[in-house]
Amino acid sequence: MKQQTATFRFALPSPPHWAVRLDVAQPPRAGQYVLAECGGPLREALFPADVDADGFTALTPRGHPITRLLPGASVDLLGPLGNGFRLDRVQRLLLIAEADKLSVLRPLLNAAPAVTLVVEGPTRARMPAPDSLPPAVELLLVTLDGSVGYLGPLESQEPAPAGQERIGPLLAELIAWTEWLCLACRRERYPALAGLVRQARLQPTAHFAQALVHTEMPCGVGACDVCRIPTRHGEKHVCTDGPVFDLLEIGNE
Amino acid sequence: MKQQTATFRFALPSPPHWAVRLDVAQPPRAGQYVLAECGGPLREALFPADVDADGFTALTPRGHPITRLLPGASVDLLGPLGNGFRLDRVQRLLLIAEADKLSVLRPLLNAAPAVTLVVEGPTRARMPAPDSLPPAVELLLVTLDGSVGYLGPLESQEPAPAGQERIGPLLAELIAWTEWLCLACRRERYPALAGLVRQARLQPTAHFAQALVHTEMPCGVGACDVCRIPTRHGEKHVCTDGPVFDLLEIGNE
Amino acid sequence: MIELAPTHKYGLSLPTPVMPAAGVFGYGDVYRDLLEEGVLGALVTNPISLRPRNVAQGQRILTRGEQVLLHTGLPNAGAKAILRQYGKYWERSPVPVIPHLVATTPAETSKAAVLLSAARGVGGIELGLAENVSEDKAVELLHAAQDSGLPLIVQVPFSRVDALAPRLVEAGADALTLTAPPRAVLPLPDAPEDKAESGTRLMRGRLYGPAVFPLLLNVLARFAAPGANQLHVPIIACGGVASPADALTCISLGAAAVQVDVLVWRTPGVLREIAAAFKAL
Amino acid sequence: MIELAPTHKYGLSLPTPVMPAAGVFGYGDVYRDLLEEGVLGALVTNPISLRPRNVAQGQRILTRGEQVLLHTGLPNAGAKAILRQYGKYWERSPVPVIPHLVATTPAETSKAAVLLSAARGVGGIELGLAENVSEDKAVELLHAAQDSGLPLIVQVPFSRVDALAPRLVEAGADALTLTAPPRAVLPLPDAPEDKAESGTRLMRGRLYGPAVFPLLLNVLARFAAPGANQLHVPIIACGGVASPADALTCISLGAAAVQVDVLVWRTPGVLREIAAAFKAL
Ligand SMILES: Cc1cc2nc3c(=O)[nH]c(=O)nc-3n(C[C@H](O)[C@H](O)[C@H](O)COP(=O)(O)OP(=O)(O)OC[C@H]3O[C@@H](n4cnc5c(N)ncnc54)[C@H](O)[C@@H]3O)c2cc1C
Ligand SMILES: Cc1cc2nc3c(=O)[nH]c(=O)nc-3n(C[C@H](O)[C@H](O)[C@H](O)COP(=O)(O)OP(=O)(O)OC[C@H]3O[C@@H](n4cnc5c(N)ncnc54)[C@H](O)[C@@H]3O)c2cc1C
Ligand SMILES: Cc1cc2nc3c(=O)[nH]c(=O)nc-3n(C[C@H](O)[C@H](O)[C@H](O)COP(=O)(O)O)c2cc1C
Ligand SMILES: Cc1cc2nc3c(=O)[nH]c(=O)nc-3n(C[C@H](O)[C@H](O)[C@H](O)COP(=O)(O)O)c2cc1C
Ligand code: FES
Ligand code: FES
Repeated sequence: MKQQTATFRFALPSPPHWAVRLDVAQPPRAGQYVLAECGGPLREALFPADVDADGFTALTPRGHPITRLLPGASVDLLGPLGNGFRLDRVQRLLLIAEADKLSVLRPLLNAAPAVTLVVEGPTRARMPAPDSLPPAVELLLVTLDGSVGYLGPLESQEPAPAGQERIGPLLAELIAWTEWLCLACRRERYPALAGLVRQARLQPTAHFAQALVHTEMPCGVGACDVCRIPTRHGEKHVCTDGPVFDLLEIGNE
Repeated sequence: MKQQTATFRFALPSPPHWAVRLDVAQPPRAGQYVLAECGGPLREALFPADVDADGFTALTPRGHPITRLLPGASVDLLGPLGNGFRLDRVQRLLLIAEADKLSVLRPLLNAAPAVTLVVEGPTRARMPAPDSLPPAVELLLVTLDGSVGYLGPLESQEPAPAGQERIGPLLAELIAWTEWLCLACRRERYPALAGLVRQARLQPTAHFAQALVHTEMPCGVGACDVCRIPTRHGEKHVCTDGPVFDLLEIGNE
Repeated sequence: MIELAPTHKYGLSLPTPVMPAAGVFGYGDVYRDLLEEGVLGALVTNPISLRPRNVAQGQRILTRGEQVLLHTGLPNAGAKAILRQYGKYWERSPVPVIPHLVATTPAETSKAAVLLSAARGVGGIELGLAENVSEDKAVELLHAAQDSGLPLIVQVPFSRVDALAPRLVEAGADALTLTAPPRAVLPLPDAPEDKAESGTRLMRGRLYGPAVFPLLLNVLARFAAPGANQLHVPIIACGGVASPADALTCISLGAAAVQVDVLVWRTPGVLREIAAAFKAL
Repeated sequence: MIELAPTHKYGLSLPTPVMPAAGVFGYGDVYRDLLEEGVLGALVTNPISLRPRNVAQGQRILTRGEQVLLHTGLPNAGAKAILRQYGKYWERSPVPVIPHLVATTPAETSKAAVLLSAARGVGGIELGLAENVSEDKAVELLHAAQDSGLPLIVQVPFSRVDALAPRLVEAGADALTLTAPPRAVLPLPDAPEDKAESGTRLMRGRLYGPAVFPLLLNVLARFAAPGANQLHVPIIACGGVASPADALTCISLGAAAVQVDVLVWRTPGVLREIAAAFKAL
């Protein structure tokens, strides 16, 4: 962990987000983050949606303070911070994201020869544009209103109404199929999702399922205690112990 | 008094100031001002240094919040506010300013066929650039360190050291010569300057000498009482009773 | 209609629960070109004392970030002169006028209160107390102001709500304004000439700005909120209210009405917006 | 050297009068990559209680403009676990470690104070009090913490300085931290799902940010300033200090040292800048 100066290149609309490009010597890896000084009383956490040798692109909400910078501006960063996703020699990769949290998984879309991405969202309009994904990725959609794809939520055990289908059985197959599982959902979802993993795989290896936890992280270094969450091994700091945790550690508090 | 929307055209360095151009339907006249919304908790008072039918130019300190706007931005203005300078069919006009307050008199530099401008400042480097003044204006410089022109302060009665000269006698002549006198100095100076006027002219007409008072003016409408100053006729509001006052009314409290 | 003095024989009812805070709106007519009639629920005036007060010496206003520090000395022409100048205007006011009365001595406070209550259009009086007033003195001043016979609102200093609010209600205040601005201190910017001088020059005054709002909400949560209100009189919220949403938050925390302070100078229209939000409820 | 406990048998002397406020710096080692040794005058830890405390439920932080509202629940692993984890680090600390002790009951406070004082490197204890603690209870808790035998600093809640500070000094506090952050309340941003729910959801917590600084200076002007200091113990200024100039203003108002709060998270280097400004004096 250290302090670096990045160069802000641009912020462009990338609905429903803005794409923000920063050039920096040590970019964060997938699931890691930086804390950027953007003029407010606290720093802003930025997760990479795309990383290369010269820097990274983050997807931020519209109106995010960093989108107000002028191209060429210097940005003071703390980081890269935290533990990202760790994937070794992976052939088959399963990704599960809520639609508005998908961006943190985007750096993994090319991480394996066979990638399956399950996206859950409230409705069809909130699903990612297919052309924003690499063509090789197999995309499965789940909507809470059934407007496209399977009927959500992901973990529902209830029978689907006529003409609609749940993803449950397929998801169990995918979890059995994949070598690694990476998730980006609200933290409250993880216990139920951990339950799916335990049902589908009897003895998952440590870190088989890696879940990114979103919380406010004012300091990023374990100083402020704002980001503490309960885990199977006591309270942990999302900022330093995470943001990527073993799903089975945080899925069963 | 009313609320209008101006268009910010540009802010350009005009050492030691920045020149800020606003287009607006009803620009303030010389000695009047507008209160501009620039993002801070209070509005900022802007006095015109140059006025035309389409708007006005104000000279602001470097780093003034309005200089951070982008060309074309809309600016919410209250005003024109206050009483400016009032000059009727004037042939001979005398202007007296401290160097850092000269900008508020600039709209008067062409107000008469014969204009004499006396500028007092701490030292030569703070004097206005001669090419920033109309060629017809007669410029007299007074410096507190004697580095150029007469030795200040303006109202000093003490004999000058060898090789230097006071402006006192000439100033008395100019006050006798002029039809109107307009001043822009710190308020503490006005009692002594009023004394000069009384010495040079026995029965000055009302408003012969018009002095602009600088104070903070948060509201501009007489509501906040921040700008109250003592006058011969009790306390007055600089924002609504001024900012231009009869020198003899505020010069002798 | 909002009733601010439900147990008073005259009552004090307002068409809408929004008004300027004392010290930000003058005595009533200066915003006539910017705000149409009928926007306000009441007109709280600038501070008025029996005798004329001059403006404070030295720095009167200082901003730092979003904060505004103010020290005016509560200048005013005195109750009689103000009545002469504004009495006619108050008479025609479509909403109750609430003169803000500067509590000095009990005798002066009584005299000024009686004078002001004689003016048509005056519907109640708001009493302003010094930050360090003793509890007994505060009650004495309240009784003096009650000589007016009108509904009496007391604006309670920020740091003294715990000690003063219950005493004032017990002593008969019809309503409380919570709170007067907190006292604060800031260093004055160095004048170049002063660099040599030893020590920091300071400005003392009252703190305004958006940061006061979370402090106000804490006071409301403790003293006004449904369930927590031990005071049993209407509470007028005052301090950093900056939007219709802020005003509604105050009401949901038990306030009967809100005052808007220095934001009025920057954005007079905020009073209109808040009034409209209340009308839409 | 600054002496924070001049009448205590051990004393508590600091190489430079700047330190983090409780709750912003962890237990000592997390800023090692960003701040070199020797910058701080002392290391004030995050709050420590005898028994482990869990993190608060619900929203823990909210910003609004320049303001930061914080409610963590003072989570910590408990005195014993913290000693196990950080005791070695504290032992090697070049500056005194000042654990911030959460005052719960007198018995627990005494136990925790004694435990912490056994650690090498610990030079004094800072005691944190609940906002609504009674005066007698505060004195009782102070006496309990004195069982440590070490110099004792008490951090006084913002709204309680008048009532508590003199009592605590009389009861033997070696120094006071003025102040703990003010309590404040803000509405939570509406979650889209919640629009239908009636009422405003609120967050209660401690207020941080630059607006606290003018409030701090007012406290210092009343309690610490040369001439005004009736307390006769060293005062540590805490609240919104944002620059070397701010720190020097506190010192000119009678503070013996300053604590920097949430600004450390955004700009850890501010501690270095302030220390450098003091060195240059
Ligand atoms: C030792 C001492 C010496 C003083 N000497 C002088 C002096 O020489 N000249 C002088 O003028 N004063 C003097 N004062 C009074 C004081 O300094 C201020 O003039 C007076 O308190 C008003 O100042 P202020 O604007 O900061 O208002 P505050 O002092 O903050 O006002 C006092 C109270 O008035 C109430 N109030 C209600 N409405 C308003 C409003 N609209 N505006 C302001 N306050 C309002 C508030 O509750 C506030 O707490 C002195 C006070 C002390 C303690
Ligand atoms: C009715 C009631 C019910 C409660 N229920 C619960 C509960 O269920 N769970 C729970 O965890 N708590 C509970 N609490 C306690 C309370 O809500 C907070 O958990 C506790 O006060 C800490 O919250 P906070 O972070 O806002 O700190 P504060 O409440 O603001 O902290 C209290 C004091 O600690 C001192 N302090 C010193 N240093 C620090 C620091 N670094 N950080 C924070 N404070 C510091 C301050 O002086 C401050 O005034 C309850 C309190 C009450 C009154
Ligand atoms: C509205 C108002 C005006 C005040 N004006 C003055 C003042 O002009 N001069 C002064 O010394 N104190 C003034 N104060 C401050 C208090 O009167 C001052 O603290 C006083 O000395 C307290 O003593 P007391 O309780 O005997 O009135 C004023 C306070 C208030 C609320
Ligand atoms: C450091 C600290 C921690 C606190 N923790 C709790 C807590 O966990 N639960 C609680 O109800 N109150 C907590 N409080 C708040 C007070 O303990 C609470 O107001 C208490 O009920 C007051 O009663 P008392 O004076 O008898 O202690 C805490 C206060 C402080 C200063
Ligand atoms: S973000 Fe501060 S402890 Fe994790
Ligand atoms: S600026 Fe407010 S009264 Fe003059």
